Amino acid sequence: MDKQMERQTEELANAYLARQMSRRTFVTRLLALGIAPAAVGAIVAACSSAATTVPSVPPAPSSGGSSPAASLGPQPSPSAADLKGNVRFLIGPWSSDEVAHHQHIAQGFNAIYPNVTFDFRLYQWDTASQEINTSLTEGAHDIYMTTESSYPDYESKTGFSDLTSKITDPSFAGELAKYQYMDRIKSYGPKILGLPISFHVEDAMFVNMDMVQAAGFDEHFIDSYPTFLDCVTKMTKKGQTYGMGIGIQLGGYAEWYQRLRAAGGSYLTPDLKSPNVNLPAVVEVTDQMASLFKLGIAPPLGTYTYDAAPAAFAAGKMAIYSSDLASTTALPASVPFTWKLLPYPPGPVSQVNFNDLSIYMINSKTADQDLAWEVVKWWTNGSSDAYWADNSGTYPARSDAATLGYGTNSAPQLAEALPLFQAHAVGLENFPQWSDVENLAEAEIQNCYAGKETAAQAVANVEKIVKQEVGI
Amino acid sequence: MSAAVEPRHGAPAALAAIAAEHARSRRGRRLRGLGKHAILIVVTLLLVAPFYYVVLASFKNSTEIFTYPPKLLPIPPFLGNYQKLLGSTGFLRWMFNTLLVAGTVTLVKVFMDSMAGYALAKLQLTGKRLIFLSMLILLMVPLGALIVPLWALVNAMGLTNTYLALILPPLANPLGVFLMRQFILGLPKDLENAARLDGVSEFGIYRRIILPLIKPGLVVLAVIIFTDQFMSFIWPLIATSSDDLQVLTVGVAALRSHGGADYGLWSAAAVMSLVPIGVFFFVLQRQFLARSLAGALKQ
Amino acid sequence: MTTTASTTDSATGTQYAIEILGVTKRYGKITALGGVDLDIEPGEFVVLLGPSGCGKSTLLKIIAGLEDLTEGEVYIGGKLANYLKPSARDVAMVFQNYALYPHMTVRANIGFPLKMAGRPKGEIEQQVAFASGLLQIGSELDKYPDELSGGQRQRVALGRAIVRQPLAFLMDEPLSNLDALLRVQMRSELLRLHKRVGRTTVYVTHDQIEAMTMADRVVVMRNGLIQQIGPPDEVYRRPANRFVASFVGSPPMNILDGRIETADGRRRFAGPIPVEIPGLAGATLDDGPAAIGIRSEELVLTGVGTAGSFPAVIELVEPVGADIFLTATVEGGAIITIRVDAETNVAEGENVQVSIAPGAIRVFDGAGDRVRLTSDAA
Amino acid sequence: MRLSPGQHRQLRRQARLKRELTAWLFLGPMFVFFVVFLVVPVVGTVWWSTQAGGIVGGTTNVGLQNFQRLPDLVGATTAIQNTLIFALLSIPPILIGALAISLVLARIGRGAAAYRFFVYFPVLVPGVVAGLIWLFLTNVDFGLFDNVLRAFGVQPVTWLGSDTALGVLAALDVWRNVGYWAIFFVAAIIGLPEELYQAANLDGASTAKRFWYLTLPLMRRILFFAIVVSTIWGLQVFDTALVLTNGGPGTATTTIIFRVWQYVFGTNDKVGFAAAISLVLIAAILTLTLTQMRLLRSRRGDD
Repeated sequence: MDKQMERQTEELANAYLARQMSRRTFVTRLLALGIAPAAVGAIVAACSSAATTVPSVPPAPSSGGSSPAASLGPQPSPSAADLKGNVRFLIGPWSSDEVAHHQHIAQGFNAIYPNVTFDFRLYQWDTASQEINTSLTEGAHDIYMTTESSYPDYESKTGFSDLTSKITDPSFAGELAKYQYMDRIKSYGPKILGLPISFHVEDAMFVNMDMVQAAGFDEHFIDSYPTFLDCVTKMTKKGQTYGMGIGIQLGGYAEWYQRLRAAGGSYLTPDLKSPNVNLPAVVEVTDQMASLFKLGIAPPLGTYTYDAAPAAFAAGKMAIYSSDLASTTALPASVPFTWKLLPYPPGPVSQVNFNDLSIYMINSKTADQDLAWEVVKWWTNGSSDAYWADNSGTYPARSDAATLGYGTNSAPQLAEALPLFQAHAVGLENFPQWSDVENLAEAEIQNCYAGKETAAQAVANVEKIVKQEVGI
Repeated sequence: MSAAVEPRHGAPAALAAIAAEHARSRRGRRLRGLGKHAILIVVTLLLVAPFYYVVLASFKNSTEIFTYPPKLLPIPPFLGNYQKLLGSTGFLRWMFNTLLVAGTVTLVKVFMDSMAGYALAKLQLTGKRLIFLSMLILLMVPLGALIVPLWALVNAMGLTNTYLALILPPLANPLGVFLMRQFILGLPKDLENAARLDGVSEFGIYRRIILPLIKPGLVVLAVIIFTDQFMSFIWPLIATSSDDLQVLTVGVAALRSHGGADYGLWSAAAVMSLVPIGVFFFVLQRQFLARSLAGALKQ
Repeated sequence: MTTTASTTDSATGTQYAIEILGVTKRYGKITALGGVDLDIEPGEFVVLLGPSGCGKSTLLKIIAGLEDLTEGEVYIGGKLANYLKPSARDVAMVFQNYALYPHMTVRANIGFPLKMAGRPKGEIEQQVAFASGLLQIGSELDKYPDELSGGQRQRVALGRAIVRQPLAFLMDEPLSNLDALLRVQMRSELLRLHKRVGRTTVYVTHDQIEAMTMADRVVVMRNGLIQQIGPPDEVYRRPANRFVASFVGSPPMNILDGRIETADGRRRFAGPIPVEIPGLAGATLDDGPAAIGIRSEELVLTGVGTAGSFPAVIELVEPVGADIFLTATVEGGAIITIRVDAETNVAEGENVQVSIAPGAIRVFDGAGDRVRLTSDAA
Repeated sequence: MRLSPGQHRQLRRQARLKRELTAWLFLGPMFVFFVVFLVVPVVGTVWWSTQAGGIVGGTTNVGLQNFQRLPDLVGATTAIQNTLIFALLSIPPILIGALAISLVLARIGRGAAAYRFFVYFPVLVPGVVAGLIWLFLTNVDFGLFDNVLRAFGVQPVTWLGSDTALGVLAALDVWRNVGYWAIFFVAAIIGLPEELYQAANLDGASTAKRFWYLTLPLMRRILFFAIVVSTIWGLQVFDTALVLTNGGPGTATTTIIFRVWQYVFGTNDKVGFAAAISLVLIAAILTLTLTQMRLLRSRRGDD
């Protein structure tokens, strides 16, 4: 601890002991100073025992549950003694040390509420929806990190707790304002099931700028499809380097979808009544992507998996690869070239970058809903979000994350690229079967990349899938 | 098995002729013997090479794994993969769960199957044929094809996320009953008759006469059930979602997609997964090989 | 069930060890036993004799309770046994293959029934020692069955039966798995044992020598029906029918087919050889097909001209130790066997003259049943 | 007869009942599990296949609609096709390879135990682990296969590409199952009557002729059994496909059970389709089983 930090800590402790701030604020502020949660816990404990006679927080309401009174006025946080139990998480594996990051956040929580314990289970991206669905019905976990892509589906069902009253409670309004993407969550229906933690770009382009330069281009090569194609063709060195790696994401997640949107298509028309896939422009962009394979610019499907792509990129085997931002955590710390994150080139109609959110939600089967809510609030607060997003290679959903330490650990390319991605951001369409359609559609399109179907056939099949899944 | 290799009582003339022929071609025979060994060594190498390659990888760090030409001996061995596997994944818990579930299923099933086999082989039972036939017909239906109704059933029973969800459905497999029935049918009927006259109850006959006499069969059955259980994947994947109940196969499959490719960790997991079954195999070789034969549902 | 059984018991007041009343056994359409009646006295050695498939083993198993009967009743010691479990019937059985428990020592095998009956250890040891001493297997007690010879296994099986001290022993071809020499030896040992232990024994065999040498009474069976019950001598001398006549005795009785004819008010048998049958006149017998039977030892080689003798040609001479069996053809082409003593000097192809010992001829009617002749002894 | 037929009937019924009861005490525990967790689910599949909806929450009966729509369902026919191709690719090499190995292994003296150990070991590898191991063989950068190719100066191959992935999956299956059937055949060959071979030797039959005219015909029941059972197993491929290729690229390795699993837990309200596809699989397996039972029974006479 350096001198300045020591002084700040002392000031905070004095303020806390003088009951000028709550224990919760005290902990949050200590964490914001960059003190390790374990150390924070020790400091808080020391302060508390130094002032045993001093009640650290106002007394909590005696009755648990969402009493009518709760919605009437500001609800004070429960006292440390009040919260106890075990909270079981089911979370997505963003980075290889995912559980460690959560344990870090949990330590902070425990500094305030020492009687709460945590279990973390990671689902697999391949089997995420199965695992979440069975866990929900089995009541196996309390808090889930879900992705926006399945949100419309969850919204239409009853497995997750409806948090609308808690989130819209006036006492929460101040906090709520700091969540940047609440509008998007609210847009899926009347219920609000959770709080966002990250804004995530699926399929950014990881670009080796040295090779771009060597091919005679700069970062503006993505401004139009022809220059993009020209550049990746020039960067392709047979038997050595592929210009553009696609189909690397698991199931090609959302890779084609953003092209579909860029070509003016979508799975459904805005009224969600009929499919909007089989358009000439969509066939055209699909054919464009398939031709990357035909021309030998893209490595054949199956050459580089999601797991293997970062290493191959770092080794110069691909000049560009398309993956989600979590891939930044998998890249080696030092890469012998300069690289950038860039969005996809524009399509015939517009330039689109597909984004989604990660959201924390609560199992409706969970007994202690209040405890779960406290935990969700903690996990999505500014410092937790800053810490987690920084370590998982995503963008925090909280506006205050930037001031609470975000950006200290993640690749600098991330922050640099955010404005680009935000400029072209588009989310999913609001119908419950979106993720099912997406999974089946991308697999179908990959059949076209593999040369087993023409672009027209694949697009027609996707339209068929849309009809089947949505039931129109 | 060795008894069966011995020549049957054949015509002495034939044996003599063969002996003469063999003497003449002893040299050719030795060559042919070498050829056979050569073939088997090649086959063995082909089958074992993947294991070696993975074991090798498990002792390399992430850069060494990618090195070409690959190091063919892991010297000095890198132990970080194993440290990580045992230290920061639930591997030991998964292993414990697998052994617990497989062990319980094996124990319960060996007893239930041998009892049912005894009933079907020896006891008077109306509709015995029908029951046996239905077991024989459903023998081959895999759990994977039944996940919809099975999950609904287990969920309705409130068993999801309990050990029971992992243990109970595999108990339904009728293969063991079939095997036990065959084994028990092979015992002379007079033995149980003698026991009946000696004043032994039916359960006593099962316990004091049948069980000791089919002991080899019981071991084979135990090996079959245990290995099948050890390998099972789709049902444990679906039946439980709690971390505490994760079995080895499910846990290892999960490692596969946890952010980034940790090849070293994967190879260590693959190697460690094979340790218990390899040890069992080494100890119970004969029974494991008989496992294959027991699959010979030859009527 | 016990009440029913004991009522029957007192109602009949029977003194039989085993009573079999109208026992029928059917497997589907096949009848294994077609209504068998048999009473067995206490201490009696009864042999069930017949070719394989005649139902003798089935009957034994029904007595033991190892098979259900279709109809009829079995009483053991006066109690209805039909519905008693085998161990409650107070019988012990010796099986053809001995049925020793392969995973137990000889000692454990012999003591097993007592152990199951919950007898104290000391008693079991004492009984095992007694039985093994009786059977001369005292030194084999700690061996396992597969370390024993066939004869020793046989003794262990007997020992296991003896220790129970049952009301009756049931033996299912116990000697059939032994070689010829051992079989003869065990036969006499069994008999000695029977004399010492003195228990009712029901013994099943297809070997008529065993039956003749061991039985107090022989029960000859065929196709699930009793053909004849009687002491061995009676079964041998006065077979109830052609089947018994040809099944019992070695060589089998000579049976010659012919017809009963009445001519000139005299009834005579017209067959391949000329015979005089003294008691035929008064016998209840119609004209028609019939047969006569003569034991081989009751045919005598005589000189030409002896009254009632007939010529025959010797086809085969088989010396069997003390005797010689002669196979000969008579004029009509029928084949007979003659038993002569070893001293007799005959050669194959020789023409001989044969006469019949007095009273040696049995007559069987068209249905094969023996006809009682007026000359027969009572 | 001292007891009336009526009395006998009653006593017989009592005795019979007691014996049946005893038998049920023995069979009962297993039978309950058999019915609850096998018979009921099989019958349940029929019911579920007529439903539309999710596995939790309500469903509605749609009759045979699921089956009618099945051929038109994008991916359903592909899954069935993939499974059949997989079976066709894997089963002949498994059985022919196993037979070849067993012919050598059955008549070898020294080292037989060691060979059997190694030949059999891959059989004990769980599908998930096998998938993991094969990732190390098929990886483009450091996989064993491509490293061997490189050593011979051949361009590396994308083993898990959409044209080859199913073949690799089949090869994995061959690796995993060839030992099982090899040991199985070894036992069968050892059990063949030696006299016939001695007679054939005297007749001067060559090794090839002996195999063709003796071994093959003598083993035809066993071979038939092996074909049916390995086909049934082949139809169930799932875990290796999940770990090695995740059903892809595209739908190249999406098998029947993979599809069922996707439809049950991966997507919304398609549980009826899942059951319908399952039922097709179950019907295929039962048909194979029954065919085998019938053929083996009718041929028993001439063996």
